[in-house]
Amino acid sequence: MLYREAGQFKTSYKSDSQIFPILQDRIGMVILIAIAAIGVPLFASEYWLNAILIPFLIFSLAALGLNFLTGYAGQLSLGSAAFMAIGAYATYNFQLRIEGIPFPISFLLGGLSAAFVGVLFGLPSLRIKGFYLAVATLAAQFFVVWCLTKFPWFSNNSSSGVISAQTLSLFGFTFDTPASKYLLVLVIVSGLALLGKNLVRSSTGRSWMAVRDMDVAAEVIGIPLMKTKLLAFAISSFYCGIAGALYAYCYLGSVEPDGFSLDMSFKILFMVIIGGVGSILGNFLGAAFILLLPIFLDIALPFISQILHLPIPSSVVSHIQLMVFGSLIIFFLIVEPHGLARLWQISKEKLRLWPFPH
Amino acid sequence: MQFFIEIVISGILSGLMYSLVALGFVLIFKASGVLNFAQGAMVYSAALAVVGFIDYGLPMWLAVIAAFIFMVIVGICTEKFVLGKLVNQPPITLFMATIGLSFFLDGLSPILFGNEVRPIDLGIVDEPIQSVMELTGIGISKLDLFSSGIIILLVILLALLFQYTKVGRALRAVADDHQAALSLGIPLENIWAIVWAIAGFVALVAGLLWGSRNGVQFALSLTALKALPVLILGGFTSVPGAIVGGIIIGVSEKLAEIYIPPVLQDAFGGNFGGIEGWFPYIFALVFLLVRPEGLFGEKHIDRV
Amino acid sequence: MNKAVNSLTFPKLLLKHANAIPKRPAYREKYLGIWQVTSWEQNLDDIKKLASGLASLGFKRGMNLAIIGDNRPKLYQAMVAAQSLGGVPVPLYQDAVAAEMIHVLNDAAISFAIVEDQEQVDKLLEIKDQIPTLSTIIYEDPKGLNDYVQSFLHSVKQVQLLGEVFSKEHPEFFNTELEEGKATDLSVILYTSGTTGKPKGVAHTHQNFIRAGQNSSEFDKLNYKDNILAYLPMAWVGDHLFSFAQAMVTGLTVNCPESKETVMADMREIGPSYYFAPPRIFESLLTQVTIRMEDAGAFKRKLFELAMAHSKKVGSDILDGKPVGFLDRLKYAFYNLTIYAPLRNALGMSKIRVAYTAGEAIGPDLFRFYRSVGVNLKQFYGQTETCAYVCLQPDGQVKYDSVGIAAPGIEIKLADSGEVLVKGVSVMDSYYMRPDATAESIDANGYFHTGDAGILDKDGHLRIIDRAKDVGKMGNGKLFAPKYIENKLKFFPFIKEAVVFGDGKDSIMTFINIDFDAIANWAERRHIPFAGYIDLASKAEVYKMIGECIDKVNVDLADDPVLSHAQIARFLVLHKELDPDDGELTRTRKVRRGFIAEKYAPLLDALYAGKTEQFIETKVKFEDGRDGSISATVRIQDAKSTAEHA
Amino acid sequence: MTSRTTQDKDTVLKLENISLSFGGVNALTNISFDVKEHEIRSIIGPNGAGKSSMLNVINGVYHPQAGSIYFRGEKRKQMNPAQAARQGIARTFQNIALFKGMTVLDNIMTGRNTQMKSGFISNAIWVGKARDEEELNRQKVEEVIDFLEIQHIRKTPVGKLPYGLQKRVELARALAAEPSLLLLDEPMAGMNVEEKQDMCRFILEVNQQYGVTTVLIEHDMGVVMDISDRVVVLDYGKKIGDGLPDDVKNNPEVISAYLGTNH
Repeated sequence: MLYREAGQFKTSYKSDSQIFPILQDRIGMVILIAIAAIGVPLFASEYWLNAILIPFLIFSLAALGLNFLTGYAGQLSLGSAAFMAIGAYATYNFQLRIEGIPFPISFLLGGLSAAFVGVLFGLPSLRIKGFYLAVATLAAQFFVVWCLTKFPWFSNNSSSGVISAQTLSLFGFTFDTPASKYLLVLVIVSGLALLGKNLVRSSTGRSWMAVRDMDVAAEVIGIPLMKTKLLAFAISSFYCGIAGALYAYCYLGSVEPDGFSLDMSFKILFMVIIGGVGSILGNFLGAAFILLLPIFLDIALPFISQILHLPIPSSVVSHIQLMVFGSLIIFFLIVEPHGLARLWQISKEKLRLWPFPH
Repeated sequence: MQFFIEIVISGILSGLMYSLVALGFVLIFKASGVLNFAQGAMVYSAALAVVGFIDYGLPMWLAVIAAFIFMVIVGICTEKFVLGKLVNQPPITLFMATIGLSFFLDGLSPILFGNEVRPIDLGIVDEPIQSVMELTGIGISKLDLFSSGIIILLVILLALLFQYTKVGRALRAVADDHQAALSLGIPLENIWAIVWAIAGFVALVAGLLWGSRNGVQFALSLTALKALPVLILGGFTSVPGAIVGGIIIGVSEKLAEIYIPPVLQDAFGGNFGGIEGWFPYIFALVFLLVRPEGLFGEKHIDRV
Repeated sequence: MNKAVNSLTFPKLLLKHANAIPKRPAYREKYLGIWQVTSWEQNLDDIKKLASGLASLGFKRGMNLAIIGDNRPKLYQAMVAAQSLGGVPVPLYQDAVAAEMIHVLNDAAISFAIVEDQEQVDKLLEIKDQIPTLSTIIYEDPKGLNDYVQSFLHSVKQVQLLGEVFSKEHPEFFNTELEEGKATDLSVILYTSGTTGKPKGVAHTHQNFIRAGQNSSEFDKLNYKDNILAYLPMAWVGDHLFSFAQAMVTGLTVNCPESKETVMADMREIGPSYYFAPPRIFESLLTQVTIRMEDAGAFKRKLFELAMAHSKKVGSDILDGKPVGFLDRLKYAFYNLTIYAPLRNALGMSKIRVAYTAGEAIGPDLFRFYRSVGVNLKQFYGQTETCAYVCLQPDGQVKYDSVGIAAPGIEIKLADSGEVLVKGVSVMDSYYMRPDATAESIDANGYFHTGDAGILDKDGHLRIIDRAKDVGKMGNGKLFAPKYIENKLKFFPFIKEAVVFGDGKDSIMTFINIDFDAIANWAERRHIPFAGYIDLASKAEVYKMIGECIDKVNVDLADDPVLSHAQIARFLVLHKELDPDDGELTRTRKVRRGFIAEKYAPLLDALYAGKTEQFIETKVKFEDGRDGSISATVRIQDAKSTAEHA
Repeated sequence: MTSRTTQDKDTVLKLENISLSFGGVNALTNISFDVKEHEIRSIIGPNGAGKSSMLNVINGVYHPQAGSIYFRGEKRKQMNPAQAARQGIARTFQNIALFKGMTVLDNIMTGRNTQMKSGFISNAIWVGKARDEEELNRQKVEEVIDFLEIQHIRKTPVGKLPYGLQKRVELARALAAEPSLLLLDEPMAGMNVEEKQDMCRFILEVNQQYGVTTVLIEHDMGVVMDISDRVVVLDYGKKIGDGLPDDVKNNPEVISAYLGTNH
């Protein structure tokens, strides 16, 4: 309806392969970025920044990481949280042990450490497939968390492996206010999202999807399975690692290994499924959905209980949450396997064809 | 030496418990090719149901029956509303669906049956058998022994069922070839429903045994995580695999728990308990690299 | 001024643009998934190479160059290349079968032909030995031609390479040749599809088309920023005026679609600012719109209806800048945002400043629809012999039943017979090699006899009623204007073609050709089962519905002072679609009444004999060129006639 | 673009006494034949004759227990399909093996992955090297699209396409790799007459325009006899005929093999 595509023709493959080929979309994106980068820091309350927007961005990034592996390369992983943990702890140690290292570097190194471990745990994927692999990734989940808890070195001998993140500062500017942290996260996440988008629309992304859709055919075409899968593991873990570092440094401030539990891994998986496997946008939608749902329930349920005049104890609320999560997963897998991203895409198509139905 | 044997035996006994949960996985996987992550949640629900019905004032035996019926209903609903709607989807999708299912059950059961920790009393105390103790000085928990007995009984029962009943034949047929199963005149839906019912029953037994050991609590749901390495080891499709795998995992993790931490402590200092949390996985993983199809699973070549 | 004009030729216009706007796109062609751009300087370079190449192959001043193919930049360039050597391009209808080309190729004594692809090459090879003069064939797209070994076959690329070599040896050749060109030289020979007899070559001078182009461009303020979609046959005068003459005059960009199938999609991408389409295309677009909207949800449909109702009310007035109430303007703005603009966008008409239609009369509802949703659709009038440039509708004074006022530089007057006579810049030089025919149609005072019968209304707007020769007398001696009636019939969406007979007879009979898509859709919605065209055409329901249309026309005719007596007595629905390949329509889809009367004589006789059905077998040419025949028993039905008011 | 008229007949591929078995079941027994430059070499035979296995051996999906393969003169060591692809062997599959989740364009682009060198980092940065390479290959791919006349479906997901078109896209994907040896596994299976005609035309044009050597498995005898230069006949994993189409047609053993099975 708002689209005016007539006259938007492509005279080069460059312009044809843009991320947003349609002018109206580009405009929309610019507006969105403007709001996120200028509007939000100015007007959003501390609660919104700390409790909603920052975690939203961080989990979007983690989901993006998992999406590379599961959505694009088709390798299911249940250990995402573990790689976040590695990112967080590695960054912590680089900050701690290398004098005056700028934090972007230690973030990067943190991510790389996660990538390295990711590759280690990805090795089995060369011989095993499907849920054999999924189960294998659980090994990472448990082993990593255990190591971080048990080896005092990682947490600089703090009790039960708790680490408290150093304050970040760069060129004399310290990121201590919510707004500044938010902006930092925003920059990193959107930057990585862009790189990710480029990745998946390039030959790399195509080989991933080829392996996902039909690995035999992919190999016959000349795609080396091993290299492709391991790369997916590496990049996926790298993104999770960075997300973990941000989680520790810009969100919680102090974390313990058990914080990166299997539940968290599942949460991230759910974000991918509900948001949309094989989509960049989906991760953001999924993260927003999964994070906002509990908040919504906390508000809605008491309200409902008032109407129905039946008291709902807090334990039940949390249980209802579990049920809702569970049924949503099933619902999406059945009704819209490509998640919110697809729904968004469909409605967009409708707008483009307006007033025609198809 | 004596100590070692004791560890091994307790390993075997607890391993059998893993096998029991793994059994539930195998049954469903054989019949419908679904790796049912919710098996653990089913164990939890079953146990909760029992104690729940007892709280509602039913006698033990009736509560168990009621719980069984509950599990059957859960099974049928799962087939009807979840897997039935996902036919011809890649197995990985079905797997993720069962993750969703397990969340659902973990949420539902406590609401129905209360979520405070409660014991289950099977009338057997969890203490070493005196005679054996005196004879060999090795402590073997009565409860564990009893449980093992039950489990072995259950396995035999299932074996008989599979061998000699029409349903059983149908189930085995389904495992290899759906068409063949149809030719036996039993619609797939029903077969799967039956399988889920059986899996529910197995879960119930597991729930009772684990529950009687350390009370009915959410931890039961995590037994699934114990069973997964067992499956990898034994293969997803093999009942004996599940038993043997369970025993191997049980024993190995007990040994690891005893013998590895001291080594690490000498090296790094600090406390290195809780190894059994991950050891089975690493163990299974390493094993996988050597033998991807598991102990008893069959190899297959992908055709082009 | 005159001096300048007198020496101005198309090649010189090319030079002008290549200097003035070298970087602006002259052509865009959808190829390999993107719009490949040819800038004006590139254009000059290509043409120079091509011309030199042609010269080196022996193409000389005074020769004619046949051009056969879909609208492709290379083929337009070939025209200028030929002209710059003092030769004359002769575009042919690319969808004509080989046999149909023989006459034209011989009549124009063609020795050089530039064609698009293998398909056209094969056609020429098929008939080559019947065209003694044909010595060289040049093709653009080498696909499938690799193992063609004939020595007289060259690809455009090869020719351009020859050209590069040649122009190195003769650096001044191209420019000197080009400078020799005079405004009074022939610039093109367009063959009239000719409703009767063999096609005649209409020879135009540079000056004819340049002036027509200049005047019409000024008339609509066209400039080099405009975009046009070139998708109609290059052999058709309209395309030559719009996509060639006006483009060369103003420097606007000509956009060539990827393939026939993708024209609509490509139009949506390009969003032309200047557009021509014959009425039938506007009609089929509208049909698509209505069909697609029928599947829309209740809300959308309601909104759409409201919007349409409102646009009928004020749309065209707003477009014509007539006074309209504030509230109505507000509503229009709202609907424009929600319906009109998206609709224009979906049709690829968002950017259209001027759109023209001509060739056939356009239905008033159809015409109003486009204007009222904000597409500035206008009509013009002209023939091949007048560069399609005689009358134009000025912005702001558009009447659906007229073709506008005499265009700048054109003088029109009506003969006593009512025939429209034209004099002015765009009147052709002559019929090629046919002084006799030329003399027949251009009289001593330089007036061209259009052969159309028309009426001039009080503000000097011309209204065409029919072909002059078709305006016959009925048995009772009263006026008979078949085309006028046929058009009224064709304004109904369900009627694709209509052929009216009655010259010298006491009553008027009609053949109807249903619009298969529209009626098939209509039938499906009413759950009327049918098996293919023939079956559908003979359905009682269809006859009933067509009958109603015809009755409406009769009522309408009854009101006409001149033609109230000429009402339709009986009609039948033809069992096959009238088709150019079967000679029933011209390539521009004009009905060839005489030919049809002969071909379907049994039916016509049956109509007059008052039978209620008639068996007939007819020869047809299938798409793959095979001949065959189809037969059917055609039902015949009476029409209700209305009392004469006049 | 070597045209058929000027073709040199040296051997591209030579198979010697190939034997292949799965767990004791013999798929191929002691088969030898060769493929010459620029020719269309057909492998025919009843169902289960081992035709597909033959292709799988040629491009390294299966590894024969016995026998040796010479590719462009040199003896080939055991290699995996990916390596074979990089040596210029492309193929299509009996039951379509397109990447269902991707568009036609992406499928065909994937066919060029062997030609695309830029690493994942420059891919992520995109501007510069990666993008230039992307464009270069897009150009090539578009030429294939134009050649196979599938412009109108360029951006449709392959899953949505009718069977016949999917087959064509698969051919496009194979061609995009600019192979020197093209293996086609029943490219016309389950097609209607027009689709078959088109496919035939394309196979011939590929062979003529690009001079690609083609090994073809096809059931439709008419087609095979029309377009192939030489034919190998397999039955129960054994070679029972080899030679020019006409010779093969009249070979009694072949005839009996075909009468023996319902075709």
